[in-house]
Amino acid sequence: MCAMTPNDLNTPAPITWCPGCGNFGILTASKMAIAELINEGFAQRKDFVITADIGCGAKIYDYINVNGFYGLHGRTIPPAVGIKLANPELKVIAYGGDGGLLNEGISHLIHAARYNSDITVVLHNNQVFALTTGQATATTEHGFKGKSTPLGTFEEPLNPIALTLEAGATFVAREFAYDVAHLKETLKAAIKHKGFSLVEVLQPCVSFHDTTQYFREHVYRLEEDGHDPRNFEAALKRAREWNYDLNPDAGVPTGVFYVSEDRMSYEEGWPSVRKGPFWKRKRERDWQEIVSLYGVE
Amino acid sequence: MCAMTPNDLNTPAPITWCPGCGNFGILTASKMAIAELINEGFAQRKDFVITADIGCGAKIYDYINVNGFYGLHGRTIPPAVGIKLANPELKVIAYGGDGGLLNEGISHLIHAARYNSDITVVLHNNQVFALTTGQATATTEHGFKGKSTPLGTFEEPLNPIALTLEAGATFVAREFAYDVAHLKETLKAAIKHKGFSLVEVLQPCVSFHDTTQYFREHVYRLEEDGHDPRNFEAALKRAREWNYDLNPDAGVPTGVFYVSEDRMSYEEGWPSVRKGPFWKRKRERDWQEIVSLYGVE
Amino acid sequence: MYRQILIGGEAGQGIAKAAEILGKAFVREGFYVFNYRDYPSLIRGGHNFNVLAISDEPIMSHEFEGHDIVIALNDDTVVKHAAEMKDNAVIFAPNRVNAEKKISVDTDAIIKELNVPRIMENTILIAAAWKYFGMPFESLEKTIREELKGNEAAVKAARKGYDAVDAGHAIDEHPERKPRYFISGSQAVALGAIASGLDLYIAYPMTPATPVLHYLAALQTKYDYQAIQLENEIAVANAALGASYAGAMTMIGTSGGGFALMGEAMSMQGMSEVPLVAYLAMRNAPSTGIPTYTGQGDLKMAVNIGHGEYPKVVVAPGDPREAFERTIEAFYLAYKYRVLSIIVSDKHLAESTYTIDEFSPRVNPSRNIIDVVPSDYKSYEITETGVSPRAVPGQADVPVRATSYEHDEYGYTREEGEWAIKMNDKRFRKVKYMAEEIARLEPVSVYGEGNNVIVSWGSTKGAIMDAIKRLKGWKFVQVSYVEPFPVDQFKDAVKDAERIVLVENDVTGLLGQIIAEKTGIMIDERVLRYDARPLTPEYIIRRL
Amino acid sequence: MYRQILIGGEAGQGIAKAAEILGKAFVREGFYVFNYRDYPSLIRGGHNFNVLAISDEPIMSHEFEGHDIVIALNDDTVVKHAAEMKDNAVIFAPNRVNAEKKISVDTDAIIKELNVPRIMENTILIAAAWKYFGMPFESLEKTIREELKGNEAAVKAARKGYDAVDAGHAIDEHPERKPRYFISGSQAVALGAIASGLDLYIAYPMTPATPVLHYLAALQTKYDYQAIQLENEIAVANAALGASYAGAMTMIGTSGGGFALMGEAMSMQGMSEVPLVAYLAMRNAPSTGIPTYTGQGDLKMAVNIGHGEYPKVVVAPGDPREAFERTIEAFYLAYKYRVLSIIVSDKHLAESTYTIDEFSPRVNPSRNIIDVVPSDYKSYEITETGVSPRAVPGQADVPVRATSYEHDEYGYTREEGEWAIKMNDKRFRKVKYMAEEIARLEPVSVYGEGNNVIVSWGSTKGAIMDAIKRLKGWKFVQVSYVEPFPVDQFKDAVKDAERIVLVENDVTGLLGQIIAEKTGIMIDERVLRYDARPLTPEYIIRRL
Ligand SMILES: Cc1ncc(C[n+]2csc(CCOP(=O)(O)OP(=O)(O)O)c2C)c(N)n1
Ligand SMILES: Cc1ncc(C[n+]2csc(CCOP(=O)(O)OP(=O)(O)O)c2C)c(N)n1
Ligand code: SF4
Ligand code: SF4
Ligand SMILES: [Mg+2]
Ligand SMILES: [Mg+2]
Repeated sequence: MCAMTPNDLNTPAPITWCPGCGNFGILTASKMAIAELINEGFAQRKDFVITADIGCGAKIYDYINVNGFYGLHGRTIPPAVGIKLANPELKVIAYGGDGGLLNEGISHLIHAARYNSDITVVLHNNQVFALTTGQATATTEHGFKGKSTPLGTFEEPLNPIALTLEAGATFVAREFAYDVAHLKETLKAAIKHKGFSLVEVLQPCVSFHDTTQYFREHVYRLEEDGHDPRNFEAALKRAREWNYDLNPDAGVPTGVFYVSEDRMSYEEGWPSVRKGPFWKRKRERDWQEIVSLYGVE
Repeated sequence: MCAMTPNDLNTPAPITWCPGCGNFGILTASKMAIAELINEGFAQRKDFVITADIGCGAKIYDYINVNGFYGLHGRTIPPAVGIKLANPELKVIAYGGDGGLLNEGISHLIHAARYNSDITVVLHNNQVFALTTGQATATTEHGFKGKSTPLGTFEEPLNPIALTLEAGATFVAREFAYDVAHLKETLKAAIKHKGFSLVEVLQPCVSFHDTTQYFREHVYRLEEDGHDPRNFEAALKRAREWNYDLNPDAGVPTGVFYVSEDRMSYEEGWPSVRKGPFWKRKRERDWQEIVSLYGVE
Repeated sequence: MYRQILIGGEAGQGIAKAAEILGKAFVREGFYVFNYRDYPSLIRGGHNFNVLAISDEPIMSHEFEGHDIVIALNDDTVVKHAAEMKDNAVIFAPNRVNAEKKISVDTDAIIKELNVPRIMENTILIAAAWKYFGMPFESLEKTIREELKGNEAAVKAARKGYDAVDAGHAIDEHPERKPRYFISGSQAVALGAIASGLDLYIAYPMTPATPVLHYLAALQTKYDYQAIQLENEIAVANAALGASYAGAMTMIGTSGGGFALMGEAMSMQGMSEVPLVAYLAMRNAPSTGIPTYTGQGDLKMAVNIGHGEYPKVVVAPGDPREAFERTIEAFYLAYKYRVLSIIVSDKHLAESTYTIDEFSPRVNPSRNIIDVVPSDYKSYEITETGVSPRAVPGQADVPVRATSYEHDEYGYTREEGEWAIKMNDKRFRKVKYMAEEIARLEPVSVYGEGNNVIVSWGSTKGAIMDAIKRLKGWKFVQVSYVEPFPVDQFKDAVKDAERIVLVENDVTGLLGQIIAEKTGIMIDERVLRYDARPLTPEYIIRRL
Repeated sequence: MYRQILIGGEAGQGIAKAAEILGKAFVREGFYVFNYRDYPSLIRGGHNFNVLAISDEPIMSHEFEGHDIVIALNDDTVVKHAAEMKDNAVIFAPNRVNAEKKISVDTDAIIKELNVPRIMENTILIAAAWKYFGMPFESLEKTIREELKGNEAAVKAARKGYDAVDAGHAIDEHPERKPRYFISGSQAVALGAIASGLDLYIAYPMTPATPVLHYLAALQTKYDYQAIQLENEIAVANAALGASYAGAMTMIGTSGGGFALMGEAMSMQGMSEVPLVAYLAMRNAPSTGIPTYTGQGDLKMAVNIGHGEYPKVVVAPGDPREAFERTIEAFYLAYKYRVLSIIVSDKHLAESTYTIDEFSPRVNPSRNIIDVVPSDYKSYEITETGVSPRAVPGQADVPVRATSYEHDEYGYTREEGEWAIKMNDKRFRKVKYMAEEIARLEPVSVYGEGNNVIVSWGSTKGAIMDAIKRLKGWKFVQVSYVEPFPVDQFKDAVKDAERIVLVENDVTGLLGQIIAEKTGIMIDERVLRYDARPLTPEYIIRRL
């Protein structure tokens, strides 16, 4: 069998992102990661499932030729959790926007981390609702004037790294969309990780929130700065180094903040799930025997 | 005018909590706090509004004779935020269960903290869905066998103290329901605090999750242990001291974890809200002038 | 022959359990029993009661007039229910309870003697009532052993209670003993799901849907499936779509408020065509309403759930037998046609226990996953029936897609009008085939004979069935499939009617509105009950 | 006189803005203009276009046949729309675009000369078209200054474009200049809300409801209210209930998926009787559907939103004049009767711009807060009309309550059946009074004359109005209040009809279903469009 290339995962769907959009980096890195994982024998193509919510980033559903579930805005995680419960052999990658994951659907992010569901969440963080033409999200910096916030935002941005760490995520990382090589490696590690993984991708939106230059100048790599990703306290400290304001003095850490294999994954906790895909199970339950539970003789 | 007593806030509604329920402590402390705040001239009775969601704890709506909004399960916070926006002069206390605030509606808890909405959230944390007869919630300890989890829970409990701290809350405290005097003081401080405050109350549910003994033995007071509630890092560290498992070795810190007046409240950020109650504004807008915005001459 | 027993007390005194044991013991003796449960939304205190209706003929309802025995665990029960008693009725109660016509049982002494917990009062008193009706101790004993799992103290307590009174009013018309089922609507739905091949039940607790979660949780290891509680209803619905997409036979359950939250996900079911079964147990509404009491007010929400138009199945069983069988049909149709099947029940059906002679499911659900996935597999292949062959991810090296967007056959997003037309046509083409199939599943049932017709649906069946037995010239037309609506069958069933009366447990007559919409038949005469209590035969008869 | 201009290009080339400027300039010259906007769900690239329909008589629709001018910013526009052109039509395009019948404009040279950004091509080309129709530069110039806020470079670019071509086809039938309004459905709803006394608009962005959020956000400082985006739709709906309870005139806005999420909160509106106005801007559905395209598929969801039964108002404006006036009525009714008013619009109405002669609102909303709060104030006082006097928290030393539970007059939780009856009766008693009032608000409008009747609702009005002008013997019956349904007015409007044809922009004819339910009238003849595109006069006429 010849090796799979990222281009083998292309689809016929025309790509409708703006030229220069950070999502291209996520797409390329994702296809590379999946292709390499297949070539390395980690899984077959049929075992990959991607879920997406609604937003610019979510369009990735149309662009990677693997199993896909194009869900609702803010709901990329619940179907991913459901898919993994139904068939724990699948490798489930849940793509979602900052609006979707942190505004509409933050309950699912927190809880999936707490469950330690063995899925990989990729947060396309462009700090804006892009597809709806540029409103502030939970991670938008102070003072942003979008169409729904002409007076400028004054709420505190949320820190998804810190929040998912507190919620119990066992793999938490941040990457920059244009650093495709690193992103790819981190995606691979996250997919291989047994348990809940979050990969936040700093994804410039050239149309509504162009942070390309800012991140080029401010990101630095955790692994080059002596960070130990096994150290939870250190991870939290690093998480708080940058507060999502586009502060000229800030350093924006990227790489793996935290990884731990200590906790059981959600799917391992369920005895019937552990046995493998439900769909392969022939059900020959005898209804007469079942109703006899409430029989009176 | 004679002083108001807690009993002046009684209502004719019969109290239907189980004898010994921790909610009695919350009720008593709440009435004391409100009565004292009135007597101290902080506000009048008419300025207090309580919101509640659905659950045992939420029944408090029926038991305190102030303005009340008995909302939906998991939705005690959004109406509170709305009430405060409509009339920033009101003192809004949002009562909610752990099921409501941390399962159904955690998105609102996180976001209201981020907004720094000037409301006080009282979390009746009995670590169980009580009114629906005893299922596990987000804060239930490992291994709890409820009717919906006969196999025992294995998810990680959430830590609402740590989460709201990370989300931007500016006043975060924990109290034990049976320690009414402390609870009352903390409620008063929380209500007076300008900005988002969370008071988690460890509330034994004698019917489904009786932690009375455990907490009696394990709680200790932060202020007696040299904790500086102005220190965010210290607050987080304290928050993580207890992980909601009923571990025999754990100390359970109570008191104020964190308080800060540095951030503007949500309501202060909105120029029209800042002006005071909307309902007092006479609106004499001229529709002809309004439609002229799209007039073409 | 008809006897009625009311058992009342506070929450926490074991009222429901006592009624269940006593009811089951009567069933064991060959009687038909209907067990109504009434409880407020609290955990301790308040006033709970059950009504056991006992007959030698099939019975599916109770009355609020004519208890033969009241078992009163507290004074409140006497105050509230003495007026409902028959003239010659008696009250069984502990010494401390004040009542006329009381047969005191010295529960204090028994409890002290046996050194058992106070909650055993319930067992002592039902045993006394059992004796009063002249029933043999053995069948009660066996029932207690089954229901209280080898609690020998309870058996002893029962013996004491049994011995404490005389067999005053032995029931003469003792029917033949026959194996039957004593089962609630909730239990029947749970068993129906298991029988359908359930892999995953996903839910968030909400009265009165919660019992199904509890029953299914209890049986999950035995039958190798999983009952999972997630963070909220929106997670439940969306996770269920993911799970079903990935091949699991999946069901969700909730009540009105939770289902209202799921509207967006239900609409996604419509677009994605991922099979799904939803159990909707209604309670008094709107909003939180009176959460532990009954009502049928969510029917039109169920039929119109979610935005946009998509075909779905709404099936409304009328008793536990139907609840079992219709649940199986709901799975069958959902997984055959890739639609949403909603099983509509309510507090009254869900939490009442009925005596059932037999079950006989009409269909056999299957995953309907194709054996061989073609290499050009199309998740949304346009077919004659509108149903696309179903493959699941992981099955073959061909992507399987599900999407909330309008799409082409492969599941890629398409905005062109032609795809909207093709795919809407495909989705709605199923309706014809489903309707044909449903026509064979008795979507409309007719009971009794006469030119006067009662039209209704769901849990009102019990009261109506028992009412028409006492009436002359009345028949009952029960609509069990509300969507797709069985227009022909319904019209046929009412075609000779002189009078048509709509009976519903709601404020505005929701089925009546649907009938008007679908058939043009406007039913003006209506018996509607909306005090959050179930209909009873007498309530109906008085208003006809 | 009728002319039609199509302007097409990629997202990001300023198509919509160009159409708006050109349309407004025509309105300034005394013409009626209808401006249709068509765009896919993406931010850059793809194919966007607007169609400007221009007439000396009122016009509210466009056609896909008969453009007089196509302004093509790219080749795609030519490929897609050349076939729709009239025989003598021309294409205005930059040099780079390939087309027959092209009037090339050397936009490159102009842009270079003036050193303006490339997006100014749009301005150059509309100025050329303007000249072609013989229009005076001054009114275009004024319009550009208004719309582009003193962008002088744009004025210069327009001048160059204007000078670059000849006044080839001057429009002879130049109407009289008259002040009018050029306004979209979204703008009209936003202004209606402001005119109603809006204090808080709370929303979460969702196409096609988002423009109302944007317009209201832009005007909030001027009119002293607030437009607030919260974390999700569930927060929006529940916060709005809190805000309205506390005295703010509150409105929320969303599209189908967001509204589906709000069902539980809408049901709470019903129980709590906290006044609320909800703006529902429909788009193609089910689910995510084709999000930037139109459809009317959410009507029955709106009417049946949330669990349980409660009265509500569903009003469906047909054009921006109505959108303005009906929004004011929605506020009026919501705050007078303490109900939920849903304003149903859709992408076509929301994002098309119409020329309106005048507005004349029928009512004047008010908070309806009582001046003096009695000391025994009852939040849910049972009154003759079912409406309880409204006080707000903070007003007086008397608690004001709102609750999702069934309750007594003070708002304390009650589980007794009698309270369920009393309060349901109270809530539904309002319907009669609302219906009487709505009868005076022209709930059904009749246009034209004839024995043939088109029945429809909402944004289809434009196409139907323009269609019946071209037909003989047809009248149009427009239903504007869908709930409470104006049964008598509707029956009256169709009573002499020989043919009735239902026209809707959906798959299954949702208004038709509601008409059947409410009146028993089954409309068999139907023109339904469900390719996510709006109806046009020609589409209807062909199918009659
Ligand atoms: C329930 C619901 N609410 C709102 C929307 C509208 N909507 C579509 S995309 C979007 C914003 C997406 O923002 P984000 O998740 O950050 O993704 P991005 O476009 O920035 O990649 C919104 C609000 C929707 N589709 N569904
Ligand atoms: C949308 C919705 N889902 C579910 C319920 C059912 N419900 C009522 S109370 C409750 C649990 C409450 O638990 P918690 O918030 O912890 O309060 P407690 O009863 O423990 O005080 C639930 C799930 C509901 N009322 N509404
Ligand atoms: S709008 Fe932003 S996020 Fe969306 S495609 Fe364009 S650049 Fe990317
Ligand atoms: S069930 Fe628990 S929380 Fe509810 S009233 Fe009883 S003790 Fe309190
Ligand atoms: Mg984004
Ligand atoms: Mg709880």
